[in-house]
Amino acid sequence: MDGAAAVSGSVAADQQSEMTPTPAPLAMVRGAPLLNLPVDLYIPPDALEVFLEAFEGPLDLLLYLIKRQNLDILDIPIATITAQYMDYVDLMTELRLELAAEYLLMAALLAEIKSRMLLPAPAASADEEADPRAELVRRLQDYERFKQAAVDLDALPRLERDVFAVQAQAPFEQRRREPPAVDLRDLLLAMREVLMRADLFTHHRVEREALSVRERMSGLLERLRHGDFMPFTDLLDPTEGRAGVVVSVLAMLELIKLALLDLVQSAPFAPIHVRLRETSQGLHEARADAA
Amino acid sequence: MLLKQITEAALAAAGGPLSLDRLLGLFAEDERPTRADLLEVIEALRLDYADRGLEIVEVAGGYRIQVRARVAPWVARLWDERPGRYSRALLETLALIAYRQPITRGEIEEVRGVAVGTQIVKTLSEREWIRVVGHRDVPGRPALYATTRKFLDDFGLRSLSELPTLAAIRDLDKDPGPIQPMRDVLEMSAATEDDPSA
Amino acid sequence: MLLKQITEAALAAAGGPLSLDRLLGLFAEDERPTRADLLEVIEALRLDYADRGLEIVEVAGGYRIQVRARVAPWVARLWDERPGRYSRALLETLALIAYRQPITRGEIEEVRGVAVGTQIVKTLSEREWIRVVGHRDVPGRPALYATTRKFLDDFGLRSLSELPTLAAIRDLDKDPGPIQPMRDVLEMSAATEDDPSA
Repeated sequence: MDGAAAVSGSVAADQQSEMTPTPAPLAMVRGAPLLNLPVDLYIPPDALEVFLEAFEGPLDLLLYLIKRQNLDILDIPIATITAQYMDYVDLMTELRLELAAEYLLMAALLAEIKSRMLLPAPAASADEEADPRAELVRRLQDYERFKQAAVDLDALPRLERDVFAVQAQAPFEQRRREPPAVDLRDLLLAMREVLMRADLFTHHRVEREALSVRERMSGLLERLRHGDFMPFTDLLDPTEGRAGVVVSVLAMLELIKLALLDLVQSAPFAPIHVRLRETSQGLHEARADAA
Repeated sequence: MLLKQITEAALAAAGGPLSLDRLLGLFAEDERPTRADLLEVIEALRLDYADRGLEIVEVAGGYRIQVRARVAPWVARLWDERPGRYSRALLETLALIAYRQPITRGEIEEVRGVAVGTQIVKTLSEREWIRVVGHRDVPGRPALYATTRKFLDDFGLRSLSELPTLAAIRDLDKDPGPIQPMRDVLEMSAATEDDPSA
Repeated sequence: MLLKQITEAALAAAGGPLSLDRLLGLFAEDERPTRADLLEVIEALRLDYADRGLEIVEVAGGYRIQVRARVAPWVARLWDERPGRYSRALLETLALIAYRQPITRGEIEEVRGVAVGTQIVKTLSEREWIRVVGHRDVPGRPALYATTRKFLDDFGLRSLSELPTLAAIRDLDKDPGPIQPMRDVLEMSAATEDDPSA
């Protein structure tokens, strides 16, 4: 029964209040309690917009739906919840709220769970893990605890908001300034930083020059047009740097995948040779394929 | 001896927490107190402060003199601007980093079920509450985030083990029994030990 | 009443002098003390502080809490102790000069991708780690920088050939381990141009 009745001494007063119950806030929206959220979706659109912005994602919305109805998270009536969830998603779409892909993904997941729940349970199965809701329940609980952790964290006394550190005027004597100490490792790490960044720059330049694999594929086909074997290494130009070589090799692999090239090696560790595959259906078509 | 006066003045002037080592470093070798002496002095100061508007607290970075909560509401009026409130998204992200560190952005998104905005990570980094402590050895080498000592200092914590306890997860297949604290908090200490910050 | 505690806490946390008016402004109208009350409280605090490492003084902007001259020499070491750090830009510049000397500022900028501040070159010269060894024979005749004997001394090197190879640097990670020294400085240029190990 009503918990308040047990606590209160005045039965009459309680019955009175039961006649006109004060609804508990359904949610806090920007600090203000949200009291009326009709279950049948009759919601003033403006209010809904504000309301929906208060959700931090599909898990948050689902949690809200569950909590609102005082449902046990371990025993979610999946069909009902799915229907309600879909109603909200529809509304969001209707109101042209930007609907993150995550919401749709969750809708699909709910639908899948629902359909699996409809299947007859395997006979004599004591395997609780088979509950199609298990994974969702775990995620909901995991999210819920961090949602709470965030609230707890925010409640901690925080420097500059609740806590103020003392800052007495310091002596303004001449402060000695020792030059900073540096050891060799600092210097080497700095050099490493430069090298790594230089690598990135090289990469950038490559991109700007549009050294695309496609382009290189065409180039290779052009060079191999005569149909003779060419040494693999001749097709790589070291002056292009690492990135250039990588693009060439990628282009070759791509052409091999398209069955346009043959790679031949006469013995282990012997030079590799490359040529156009004779059975390929002619350069013209091949290029169309590659493009 | 001026030990007590020096200690108080240094704590008051530092503008942030001071570790015992830092305090000991203020003294020339031949006049340096022992750690025990210093701790005794800090304890004596703490008692001196009992009835005052200030208090000495210990946080991760050491000892700090701060305004007592009782009078903080008045002192807060010194500053016109109230510090902005952080969004739920930011706080949830921070909570996940605090309890699950080291953690990648992808892992945070997995738990929260939504993308984590770049701005959030930037704000937390600029606040020096989080930092990149490495990269996960998977494709894309995503950054691993952890909280900093400044995070602990700013939230008045001596270590991560002082974070509020996380709620437990109940299993579908078991009766909802007594709630047990999760291991997460205990596992975290290792991540903070080697904090080289500041 | 908390008047004394609030006054002390406000003076201590303000980070600068507070006028009487500002102190009075901390109180709501119905609880606001008179100026006389406030002055009396400040005087009482001043007496409380008589034996301490801090003192309350009146300056142009009002009242402030400051470190007493008697203990200032110790407290000042708070800032001495804090070892400054060179910027990454400075270290990168120095590293490039060490490995690619003689080198012009323009060449350094080309590799680093950003301008090299005059201050950096000045600091490195003042520290006597680099010096001008000549000028490149191109328009503008830019200075060519090289490292000095003092650079070697300060970094514990007997000669430049003891600098690790660039390949070894790339594999550096945070944990200090043995660094393979270069056999020959001359190899450096080749290694940089087209590092096959990368």
